[in-house]
Amino acid sequence: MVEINLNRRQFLKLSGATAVTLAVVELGFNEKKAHASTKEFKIAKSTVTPTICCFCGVGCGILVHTKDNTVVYTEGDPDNPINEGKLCSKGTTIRQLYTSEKRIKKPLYRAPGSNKWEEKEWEWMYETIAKRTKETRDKTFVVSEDGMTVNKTEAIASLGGAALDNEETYLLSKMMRGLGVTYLEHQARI
Amino acid sequence: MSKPQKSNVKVRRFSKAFVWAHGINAISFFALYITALPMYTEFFDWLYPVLGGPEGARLLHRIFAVAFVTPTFIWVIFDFPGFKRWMKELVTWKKRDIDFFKEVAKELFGFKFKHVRQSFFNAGEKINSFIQIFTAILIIASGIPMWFPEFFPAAVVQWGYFFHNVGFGLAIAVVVGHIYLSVVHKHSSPGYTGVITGEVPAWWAKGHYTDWYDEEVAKGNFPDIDENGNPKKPTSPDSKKKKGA
Amino acid sequence: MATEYVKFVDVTKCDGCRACMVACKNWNDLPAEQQDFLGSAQSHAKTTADTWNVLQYIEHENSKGKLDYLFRHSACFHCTDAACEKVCPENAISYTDFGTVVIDHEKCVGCGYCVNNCPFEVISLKEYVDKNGDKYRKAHKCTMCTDRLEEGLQPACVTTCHTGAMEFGDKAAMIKKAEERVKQIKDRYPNAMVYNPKGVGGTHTVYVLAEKPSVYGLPENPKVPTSAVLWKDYAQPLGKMMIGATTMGVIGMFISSRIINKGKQDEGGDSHE
Amino acid sequence: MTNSWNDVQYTDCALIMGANPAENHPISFRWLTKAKENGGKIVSVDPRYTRTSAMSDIYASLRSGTDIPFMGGMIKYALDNNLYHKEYVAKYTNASFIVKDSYKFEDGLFSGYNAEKRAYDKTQWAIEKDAEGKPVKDFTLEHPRSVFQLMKKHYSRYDVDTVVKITGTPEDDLLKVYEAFCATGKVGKAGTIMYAMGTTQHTVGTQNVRAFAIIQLLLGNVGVPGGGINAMRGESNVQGSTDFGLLYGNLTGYLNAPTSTDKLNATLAGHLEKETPKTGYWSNKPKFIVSLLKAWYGPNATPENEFAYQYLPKGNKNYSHINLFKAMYDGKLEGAFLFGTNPVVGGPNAGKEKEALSNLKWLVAVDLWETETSAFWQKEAGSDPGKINTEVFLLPACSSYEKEGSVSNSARWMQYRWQAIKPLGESKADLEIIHELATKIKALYKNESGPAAAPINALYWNYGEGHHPDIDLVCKEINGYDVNTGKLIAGFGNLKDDGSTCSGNWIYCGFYPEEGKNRAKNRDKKDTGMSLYLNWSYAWPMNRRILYNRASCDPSGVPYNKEKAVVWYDAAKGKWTGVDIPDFVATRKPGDAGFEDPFIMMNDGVGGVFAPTLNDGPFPEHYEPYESPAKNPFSSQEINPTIQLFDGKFNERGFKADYPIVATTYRVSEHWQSGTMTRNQEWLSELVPHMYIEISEELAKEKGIKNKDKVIVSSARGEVKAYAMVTKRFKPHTIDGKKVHQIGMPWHFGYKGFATGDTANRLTPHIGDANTTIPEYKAFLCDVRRA
Repeated sequence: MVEINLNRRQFLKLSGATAVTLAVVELGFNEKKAHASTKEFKIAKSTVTPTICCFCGVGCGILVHTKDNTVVYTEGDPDNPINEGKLCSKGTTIRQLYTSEKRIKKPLYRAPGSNKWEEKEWEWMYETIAKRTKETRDKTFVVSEDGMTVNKTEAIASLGGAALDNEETYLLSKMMRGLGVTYLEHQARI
Repeated sequence: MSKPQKSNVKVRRFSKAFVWAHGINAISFFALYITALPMYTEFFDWLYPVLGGPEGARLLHRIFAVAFVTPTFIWVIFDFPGFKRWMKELVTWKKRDIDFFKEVAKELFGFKFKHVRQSFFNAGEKINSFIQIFTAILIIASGIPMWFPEFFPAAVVQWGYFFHNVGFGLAIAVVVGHIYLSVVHKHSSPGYTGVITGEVPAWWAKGHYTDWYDEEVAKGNFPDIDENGNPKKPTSPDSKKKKGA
Repeated sequence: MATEYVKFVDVTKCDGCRACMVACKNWNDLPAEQQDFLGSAQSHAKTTADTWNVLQYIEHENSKGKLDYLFRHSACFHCTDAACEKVCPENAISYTDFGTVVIDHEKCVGCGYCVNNCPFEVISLKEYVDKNGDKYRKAHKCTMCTDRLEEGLQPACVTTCHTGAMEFGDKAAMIKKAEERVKQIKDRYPNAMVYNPKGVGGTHTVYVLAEKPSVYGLPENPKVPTSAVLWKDYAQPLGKMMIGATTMGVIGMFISSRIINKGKQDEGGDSHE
Repeated sequence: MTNSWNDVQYTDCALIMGANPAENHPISFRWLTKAKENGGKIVSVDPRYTRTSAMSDIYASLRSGTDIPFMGGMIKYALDNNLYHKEYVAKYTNASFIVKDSYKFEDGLFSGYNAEKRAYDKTQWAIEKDAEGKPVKDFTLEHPRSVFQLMKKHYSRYDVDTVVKITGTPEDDLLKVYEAFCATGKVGKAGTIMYAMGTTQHTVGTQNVRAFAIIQLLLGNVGVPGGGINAMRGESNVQGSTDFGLLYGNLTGYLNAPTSTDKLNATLAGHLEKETPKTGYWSNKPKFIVSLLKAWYGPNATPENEFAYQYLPKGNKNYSHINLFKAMYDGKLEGAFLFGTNPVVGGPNAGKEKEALSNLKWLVAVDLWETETSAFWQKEAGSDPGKINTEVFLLPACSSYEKEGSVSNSARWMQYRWQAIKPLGESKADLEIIHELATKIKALYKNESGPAAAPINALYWNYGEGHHPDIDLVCKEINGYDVNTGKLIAGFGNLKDDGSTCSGNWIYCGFYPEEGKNRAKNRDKKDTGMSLYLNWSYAWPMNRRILYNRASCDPSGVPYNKEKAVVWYDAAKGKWTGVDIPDFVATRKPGDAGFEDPFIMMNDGVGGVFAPTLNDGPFPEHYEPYESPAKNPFSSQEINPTIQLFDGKFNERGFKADYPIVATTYRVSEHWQSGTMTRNQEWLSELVPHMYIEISEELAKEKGIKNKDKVIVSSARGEVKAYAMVTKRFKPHTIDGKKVHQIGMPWHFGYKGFATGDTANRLTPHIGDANTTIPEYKAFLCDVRRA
């Protein structure tokens, strides 16, 4: 799990609010709460996990606040030297990657000629895809070309992966080369 | 009571149109007043639940605001002569109007007083009318930008709040007095009935609006009456006099 | 009061990324609003009940005839002398010890007085529908994340600003910084100025503007509307007094006439029944 | 990036060209703002006055597709005015090398051109070698065939008058840029060039970058803090995914994928011979290749079977994006896997890419959302579902913080992301999806033998028993370990070519040097000097933060700028030291061979002013975009003579007569790439909800278009509807005396999500760069009219 020591106190200080914190203590605000706060402090009991922004190549650190099985807030990671707790509009909003109603939550299948998606089980999807891959691969596999062993299929393409983790791109690259795929491309090209 | 009984003879003082206009005006005014109170000062916040919350109060206030604008039109359309007379009276000021105030002050505090001869409206009513007209215009004119701020420059809306407030304060002050006189003040109470039925006791009309009464008598509309309101001679058949209940 | 804090916005450092807009929505859980195309990069014409700060984008031809692409984070100014607070009939708007101006939604009745009296037009009403399907309204605006201030955190918008265009700190220090910054950038922006209008007693959002306030659609000399001052400081107390006085007068008349009349047994004047 | 984001603050001048970091890499402006505060200048060169331009000290406009004239003029300016860093140029670059006399340049063509093949015989540009095979040099740089003199001659044609005639840049602005940036040629000064797709997405994209490289070498700006050539990556892990070989031509770590076009590749030995240079760090290549084969094929890779080399697929052509879709369009592809990509919005000539999809038998899309691509068969996409027989499998992936793993940013920092929450609904990590698919496919082949089964059966797939693979095992395999003892390898210097070590990606070898020490997870935020943060995450190679940092010191090893020193030679200790990890052999002493050669990854140890390996010439030369409104003033070669042409319906070409307006595409802050990730989020959709084009007041007036009007943009490929944003930030250019208009538009939109709009890429052409085949999104022709 997370190997960082990011308890809440530390986090507060890191947000650059040290001076304010002190002043607040002096003023004793607990007695005289401002009117704005009528509910519990939003991130009072949230779990904080550091991540790296999934958008551009700057690699800003983000803290994800989770509570009650949902994401309640996302903000810049003050520890990360690249962004020092700052973010742009996209980084700030990654909370909605989880909360957006548009997320697909079940595997979807579209049969040939059909005009709709059908929900399917993962296992069925995996097995059917594996079958299709094998059928196409077996049918189109080229063992040798002009006397040279080439072990490839030029009938299957793999596209994308610039937003995957390194470990994922590694496995993807390995799997595709292992299958003999030559049409292997991702967003660096486009 | 040792005094002789007053006569039941009534004369028509107000047209139906005026009665309606006045009624609508009065009711909507009070409705506006009540619905505005909690907005005027948080002292009256307890009224919100009664009025259906701020939204209910706001809605009612707007409904009555429309109602409040209608009486003038009712009067003008259905009793133009009455309206014209009112206007004429308002611009007619004589010494008797000044004298009226001297006596009224005495009366209000229970001192001995005498009736100064007045025409259709006494000087007090005329003053009341003036202030009411003024405040009504103020309130209505300022209320429009408050209601539709999106169509007015901010400054107009902002001044609207001020004038609405001023109008409100003035109107309340005048209305409180007006009502006191009509409802509570016993010397004026026939006027209160009059503004609801349109008819008042002849003796009361003669006492309070002597000039007007005499004028109507001269025209043959009203019976000539004695102190106690009993006719001095038979009235003409086409008079508007009616038998009281 | 101990230290007074202000949000210092140096628009000449802003690069218009709009993180402040999203950070605000994220922290305050504000929903998105469908927006029309406005003909520029700007998303909202002005702040709304669900969008408490708006990044302005202004293409301005400067005095040298060159194009300046100006940005401004616009939000509630948190005036020291706040018109909204003055006109609120419910005392729902108040000052906190941080100098921020906040709306208590328990008290707000949605009358909109604050909306129409704010010299900066930053307050808006939001319509809600309750359980019974009835509609009601509440006024909304930036809170300067007062809930965060109470916990020792800075406002969400300031926390996320990456160019340092926004800072939150001690009022005197921030104003000094602003003044120094204006000196630095006078060559580049001859009309640069500190915007901390005195007409509203100074604000708790202090700007360094690159241009005259009017370029940003800001009033040059904003103040609590005179109408609001007359209304709240004169007309309303007077009105209350008048209601009181009239009421007292009527009661006085009633009582006095009763007493005198009782004594005189209807001797004076005509008796009317 | 050769340097890092934080390093930008040390620059004396940042030239931002072909990029708009204020809008597309906003946090970079945290450091650019610091640079400004430190007295640095920011220069923005862009056809459009962007938010980056607004933040800059100097702005210069140019017509899209004229970067080489702009930079060529700067090279000439630096040379003419003696502003280049003389020692650096002489010692650290190949400017002193003598080129064979077969090298010629005439009317836009270098020697060795074959018009039929549209290719050069590059041997004609070779460097003269001495008996030992070392380059012949002239440190005086005066030899007429020295690279320096050839360069000088080449760019003598790029005089200011000709440059402004073709770029449309106001001369004043042009000279201001030249002056400001060339000032960094002074010893001890640093200038950085920050670029992105505005540079690369041209038919001369690679040469645009080469032009940057040349000027940076001339000014001595490579390898120094505050300097470098910094490609700002558009995706969180486009760096990593490229490092890990998700492009057809590369295996992991930039090892070339073997092709069947070279007979040497028939055997591993031949392949190694072909790939391995005699000098430079790449001489260690066999260790990396064999270790990779050991990682992929495990125990099945033995010395006897050439470490399973033969199982690697060998291609024989260009398989890049455009060619891939051409093959699909021609019905040559049966199946495709898409991992978080949306070519129906993001691909060039996207209308055709969508059409091509219906030729697939099956399509697997792994995504968080339903994309325009996975839904290409729907009515809303303009398709007739009944006629499309493609089977589509849409697998729900989880977001980046619903799983764990590392990403590598532009600065090569490999940062770990921890799992914050369980995947939403039934969505899964791509790691698990890939693992399950591989496992299932392998299972189908388990009982088969035969030529097709052998490679897949030999693939070593051992990441634990569960459905979810053990990511730690994956990390260890990437780093590499001793296959006999399982001990992790401390760094790629320890890799072997005898099959005793494995390493899935040699450049990453060292990130996991010992058990329990995955350095991607390092979170010590202490500044270890010069804002390099050596203990925060891990940067390949070997945690070096500034590539070629040896070049920040003079030949004797003393930093050119002592205030901003990052590495230096410590005579007392007899080795290189500093606040960065020396990108050099640390033990090399004065007098040792190569002590004065800072570019260890280059075969000759020096920076390449002259690049005889590129397809379109050793020096950048201007050619007009595939679709251009102007004539090339430099030669009769209108377009890049070496680009691959795609004819017919797949790629209609437009000409000036019908489409007189230059168009370009770009991104906005609030949306990302094809918009899938952002148009499905409400807060971002709210900020930029509509497709629009930016158009100058002048063009708007000519066309009778008012701000906020709906307009139609048309190109030879298609039409899109959009709002018109009439702006002062676009100005027409005067090109060769004529007014040429340019418009621009974001390419994020499609019909799915909260923010919808027409797809700009329906307009863009299927034409690519001569080296990378990256599509020319940034300069094409169009017309505009009111809708």
